[in-house]
Amino acid sequence: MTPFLEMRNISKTFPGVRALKGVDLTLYRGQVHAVAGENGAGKSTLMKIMTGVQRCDPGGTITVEGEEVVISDPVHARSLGISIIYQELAVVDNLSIAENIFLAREPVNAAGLIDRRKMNAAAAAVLAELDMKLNPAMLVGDLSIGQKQMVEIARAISYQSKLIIMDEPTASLSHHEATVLLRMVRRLAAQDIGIVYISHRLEEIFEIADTVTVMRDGETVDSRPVGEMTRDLLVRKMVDRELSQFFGEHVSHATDEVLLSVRNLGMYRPTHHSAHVRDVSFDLHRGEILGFFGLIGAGRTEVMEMIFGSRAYVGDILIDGKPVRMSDPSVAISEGLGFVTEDRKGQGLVLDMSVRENFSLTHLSDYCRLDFVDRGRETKRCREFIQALGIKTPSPEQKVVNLSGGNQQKVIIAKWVARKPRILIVDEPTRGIDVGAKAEVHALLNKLAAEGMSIIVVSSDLPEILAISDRVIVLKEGRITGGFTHQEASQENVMFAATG
Amino acid sequence: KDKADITVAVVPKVAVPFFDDCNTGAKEAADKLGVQYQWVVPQNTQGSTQVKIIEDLIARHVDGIAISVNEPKSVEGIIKQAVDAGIAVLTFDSDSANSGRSMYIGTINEAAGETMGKAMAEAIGGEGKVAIVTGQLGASNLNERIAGVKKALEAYPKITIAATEGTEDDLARGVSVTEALLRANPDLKGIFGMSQVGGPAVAKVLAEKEFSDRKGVLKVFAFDDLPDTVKGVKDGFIDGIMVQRPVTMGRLAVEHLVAQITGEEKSPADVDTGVTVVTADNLGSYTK
Amino acid sequence: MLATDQHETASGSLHSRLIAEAGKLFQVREFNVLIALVVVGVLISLYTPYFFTTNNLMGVFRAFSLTAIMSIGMVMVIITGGIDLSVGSAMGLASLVTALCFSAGYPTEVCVAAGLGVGLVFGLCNGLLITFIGLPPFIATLGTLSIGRGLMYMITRGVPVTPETPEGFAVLGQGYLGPVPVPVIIMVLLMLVFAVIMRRTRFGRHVYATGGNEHAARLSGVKVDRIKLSVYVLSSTIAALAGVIGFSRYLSAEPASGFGSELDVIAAAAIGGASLAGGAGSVTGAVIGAALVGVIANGVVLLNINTYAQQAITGGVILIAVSLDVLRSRLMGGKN
Amino acid sequence: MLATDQHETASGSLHSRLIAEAGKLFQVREFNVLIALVVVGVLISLYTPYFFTTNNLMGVFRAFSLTAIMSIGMVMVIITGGIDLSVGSAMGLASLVTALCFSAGYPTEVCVAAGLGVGLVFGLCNGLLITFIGLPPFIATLGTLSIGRGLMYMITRGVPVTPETPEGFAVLGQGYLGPVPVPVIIMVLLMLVFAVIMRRTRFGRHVYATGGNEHAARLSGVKVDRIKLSVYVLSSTIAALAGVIGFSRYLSAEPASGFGSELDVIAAAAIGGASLAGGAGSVTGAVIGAALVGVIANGVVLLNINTYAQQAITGGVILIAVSLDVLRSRLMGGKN
Ligand SMILES: Nc1ncnc2c1ncn2[C@@H]1O[C@H](COP(=O)(O)OP(=O)(O)OP(=O)(O)O)[C@@H](O)[C@H]1O
Ligand SMILES: Nc1ncnc2c1ncn2[C@@H]1O[C@H](COP(=O)(O)OP(=O)(O)OP(=O)(O)O)[C@@H](O)[C@H]1O
Ligand SMILES: [Mg+2]
Ligand SMILES: [Mg+2]
Repeated sequence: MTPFLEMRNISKTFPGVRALKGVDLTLYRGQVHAVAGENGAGKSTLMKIMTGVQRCDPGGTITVEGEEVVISDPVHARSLGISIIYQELAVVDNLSIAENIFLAREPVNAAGLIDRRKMNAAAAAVLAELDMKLNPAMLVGDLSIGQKQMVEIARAISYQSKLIIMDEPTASLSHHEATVLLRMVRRLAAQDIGIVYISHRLEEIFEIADTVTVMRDGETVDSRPVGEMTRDLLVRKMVDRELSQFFGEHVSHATDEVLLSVRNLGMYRPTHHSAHVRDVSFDLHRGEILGFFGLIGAGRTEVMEMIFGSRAYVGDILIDGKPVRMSDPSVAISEGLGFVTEDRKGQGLVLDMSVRENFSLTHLSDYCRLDFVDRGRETKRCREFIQALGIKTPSPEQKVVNLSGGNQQKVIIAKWVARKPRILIVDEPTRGIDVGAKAEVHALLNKLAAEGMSIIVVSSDLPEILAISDRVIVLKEGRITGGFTHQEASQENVMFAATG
Repeated sequence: KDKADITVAVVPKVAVPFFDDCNTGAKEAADKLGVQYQWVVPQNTQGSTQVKIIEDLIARHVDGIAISVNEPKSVEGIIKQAVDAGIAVLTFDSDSANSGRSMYIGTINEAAGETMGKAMAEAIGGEGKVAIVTGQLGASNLNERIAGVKKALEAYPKITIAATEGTEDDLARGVSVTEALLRANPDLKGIFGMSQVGGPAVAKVLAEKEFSDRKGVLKVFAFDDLPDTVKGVKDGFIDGIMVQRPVTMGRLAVEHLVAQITGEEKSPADVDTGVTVVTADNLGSYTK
Repeated sequence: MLATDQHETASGSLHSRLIAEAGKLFQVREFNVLIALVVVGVLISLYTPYFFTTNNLMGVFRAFSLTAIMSIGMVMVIITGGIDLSVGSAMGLASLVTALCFSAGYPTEVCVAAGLGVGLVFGLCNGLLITFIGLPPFIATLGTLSIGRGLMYMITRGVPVTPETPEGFAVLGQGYLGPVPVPVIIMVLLMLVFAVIMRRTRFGRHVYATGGNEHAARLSGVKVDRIKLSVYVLSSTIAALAGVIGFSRYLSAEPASGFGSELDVIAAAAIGGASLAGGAGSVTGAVIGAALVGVIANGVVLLNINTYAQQAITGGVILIAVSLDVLRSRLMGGKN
Repeated sequence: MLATDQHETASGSLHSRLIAEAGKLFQVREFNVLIALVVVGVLISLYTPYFFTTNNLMGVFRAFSLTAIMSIGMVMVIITGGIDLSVGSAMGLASLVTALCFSAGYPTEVCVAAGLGVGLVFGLCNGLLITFIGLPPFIATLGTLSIGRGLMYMITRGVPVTPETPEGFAVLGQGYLGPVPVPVIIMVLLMLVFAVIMRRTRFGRHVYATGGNEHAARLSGVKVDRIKLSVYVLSSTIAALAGVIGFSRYLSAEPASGFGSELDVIAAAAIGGASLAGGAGSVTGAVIGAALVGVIANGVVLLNINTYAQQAITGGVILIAVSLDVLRSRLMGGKN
């Protein structure tokens, strides 16, 4: 069998960073080729080179179907039969779902006008394949992150491609959507389409991949059929050191003291296309880790936004038994809340600012005397966190936009943990984070809880929720449909509450 | 000082046809006298812009400056400074009386306004509603003319000024303002065009079908002889224009400056260049 | 924005249904500005009988038609996230060049083509400076604005150009079709054409995509640079068309014509719902925005309001109109 | 921007090291505009001996100082992603109110305070319209611009106000400290103070964060509305200060003073590297931008260039200067 695409000796140097060092990769049609590696290993960069978003350093070659090519841009890549789902969402908020899926190849009628009906029907068909029930005429700006991700996926598979690259497609999907996607991937492979599959959810790799390539520090360290790979071996190849344990024995630090009570929380003026959050009530205890589970669009993020004051609500929120009107995030923050948002680019980071400036934004006054920032102390503290969370960056002065996705996520976690809030809400905290770092984040959350911090974890990763939560609350279509203690919670009953 | 080494600068208020005529007169005079000549047009009508220009001219060591002042008070200080630096300074067209300039050459705007007001009063038979269409609301020469008009109309208690409208010296705005004026005042007897835009604007409006019945009924007096204004007189839309003598002003300005620099003129005195009321009768025969 | 008042308010259901229905014709913002326009019109006609006459209305329409025409091009630029400060210069220079061609005795078609050609050149300069060199649109078009003005002064030395023109040419600016002035007809036609283009064609959607998320649009294969170049060329050429119509209307090319009009034109687009951040706005909205300003300007003269106060009133009415619009759409839900 | 040229180019190492060194003092963009400024200065002085004299240079500095002062406030607004069109009105009205107070015989301190108070009111209006009502900055400040102009006409009825002022007051605008005019000293002081504020304080950091990603800043606890309100108040108050200085310089409050200056002020900020999209820009850059425009205006008169061409030349030089800057930073790598 001749390979569809071969990359030889691919290197890429950014100012201060050598992201890739002579990488080789061979891809075949009809095969699922997984690429694994720690955050910042160079996976996304390799894919960007394959689709012409970035150009590799001189010396590297790319061969497609036996012919050497210089891929100039994504459109060129697509004409060669290569399409990609970017790790960082690349959707246009002010266009509809259908317009996004068919952007730059809209069907037109004889008069040269866009044939909306045809386009919407075609979009609906693609969405149906992915088991998404969304109106194709909806604006993408009104979708949740997970739904936007599905739109990206729909777009990529709607091209008549020979090779589809999926860079962490399931990072913001919950179990159900992920399952649908994996089924889709297998079906595509059966249609003689090649797939590159990047994911930090290792079980997915074992479920669907034919071959797995492991990258570390910009190099390929291993590549073999998945049958010859074990999970332990994969992890060892990725991180090059022994990981103690993924999920340690669960120890609860919850006390009886109620820190946060939410009563009959609901949306203020629900719009027709949003999950109608209503009657959400729960308590959060000091030192407790409270998990929130649900399918995408269940309304978990919205509940958290209401609690954090960034979304209008009806109902009551009590802190230490005192009612507080969360009219603005600054109110919530002064009440001791922190919020690691799920939308990195839109809500989490000021992309054009440095790691240091993003890091300190939540607690800048810690470094201030008379409003003057002591940059020395700021940098020192930032370095500590870079060290502690293993953030891969040449220096604290690097702009966050230049970090890899997982490392950006770590910056967001760092900026909130450094503030030491009493209540920390983390929405999809380990999205896009590699296995090693994931274990470290879990350990960090446990440690914070042990120190008396209360934590709400929203995650679509069911094993994660089950492993670290003292209690699990399940949301479905805006309502609480289940509550379980750590002991009660199991894959089956939690999933049943979320879907049933 | 040798004449070829003398540099005189002339600064108008802004780029409009009136000053182009001044430039013509001034340049001719400079060429004839054999002195170097600089024409510096401000980019806007604010007093501060002219102050900057005079500063630049002082730095350039010119020998004489003639200026048409946009705002009298704001240039006082800098003109004194120029005079102290040994530069001959005079004003033309628009004065700054307390600045220490040697002389003023030009129209007395208030007097011109009075002439205009009297002409209008006679044309409409001493009674009725009239309106004023002016240019920039802040322009001092226009305000002096308006004051003159009002002074003249004091003698005619049956004449009322129905409205005063600004046009920012923009023809399009002038036209739409005039249209609205005529619609809102069906009984309007006369319009004063105080700035160069007034004449063409009114003429164009009266040429429209909607207002064809107002032609001849509505008496129009305007300022300055722009081609369109002259055409308006020819076509019978405009009854009279106040024509100043910009070419003369420019010529006199340079001549007096050079005379002062060479020391020929010892005690300069103001010169009133006057206005001519141009009507269909004397249309081909006036001088500027 | 964060809600100031977070309690449910039962807004009249009839009202909201009406709005929803109208929304199919107009986007909400346009609709609200249209309401503001109607309210201002009714208020004026309560106090003067002269406002609501065919003659006056047509006069008003003609008076704001040039601004409205220019705002059609401008709004497309703004939707891509850009700005075109040079429209006034393009308009003025186009009218001047047309006039000069007439002076030189060329036939009407040549003169009009030369005028429009000026717009094309402006647009290409702006577009290339922005896409090829990578200048920020504000700087690029500020530069061409200054150069255009400078050229006009250099050519005219402040003296208007008023050539003789053949009979037929004046129809463009002064003619009527029934009671409707020709410039108004041109404005309406352009509005309809570009409204359809922006909503229904690939080009239009790509303009929105470029302003919404340039990076994503580019990755999807939208030829972003070509789109940008096109909108600047369109904007300048439409402005030049306005210049030619203006010249035909007044048969005089003023050396200062169009100066400062960029602010009016941008304001029309912004009042009609265009966001300077890009991605939002509409052609019909821009025209309605120009209409609102035009009606106010007419009203203050008809009502014989002190000229000195006119600008203050215009400013105040715009603020109130847009504030009501913003407040209403905030009350009607929306996000934080 | 996706890179057009993505191959690394070995730019002269000495040059890049020099730039890197200077970068500690200035950001690159500022540095490049500074170079442009120096080049233009040298070119002018090659052709005229009068440019490089203390008197002339100080005159030039004083001439652009008011624009530069206003651009310091403006650039902060622009960094938050906003725009302030009302600076010219704030400046003009402040100078008028100061003059009126002198006419009424109040002591100097009261008159100056009243002038600055005008700025405060302007800023509060702008800020509240933008944060509380949620108007787009362009519309809000366009409204206050018109209202301000209207008020000036209403108050002055077109006649400049020229009161007698006590001896000491004129120092503000006309005085010297050694060879340096007082307005220039004020400009430099303000520049230094605000440069430090923007780079070193929490407030400055929050201003940049607000413009960089308002949503993320708000969610990180930045009181975005308060920041916005502050920059609009600062911008208007600084503009009012410019108005007071201007009045002290000319001792005449003109009805049209400050009109149209918003474009000059925004241009200065933009030439100095501010991005109208927000998040980028600097106080020193804005002042250098104002200087560039001021030096060109001076050069045109000194070199006896056809003044009708002045605007065209200014436009051309700005385009060239910023283009070179953009091209250079693109060549030097930067981002893709
Ligand atoms: N534009 C850029 N400028 C500078 N450095 C960059 C840029 N893009 C990527 N990098 C660096 O290159 C390295 C590889 O990044 P890449 O995004 O390929 O990692 P990744 O393997 O996809 O990681 P993740 O799992 O977190 O997504 C990182 O260290 C990153 O900081
Ligand atoms: N800004 C918004 N405006 C309108 N609707 C929204 C908005 N954001 C989210 N929604 C809708 O609200 C619903 C709930 O979204 P939310 O993000 O809270 O879900 P979630 O449970 O967190 O799921 P996800 O995993 O996708 O984040 C979705 O159906 C989405 O369409
Ligand atoms: Mg990645
Ligand atoms: Mg969510």
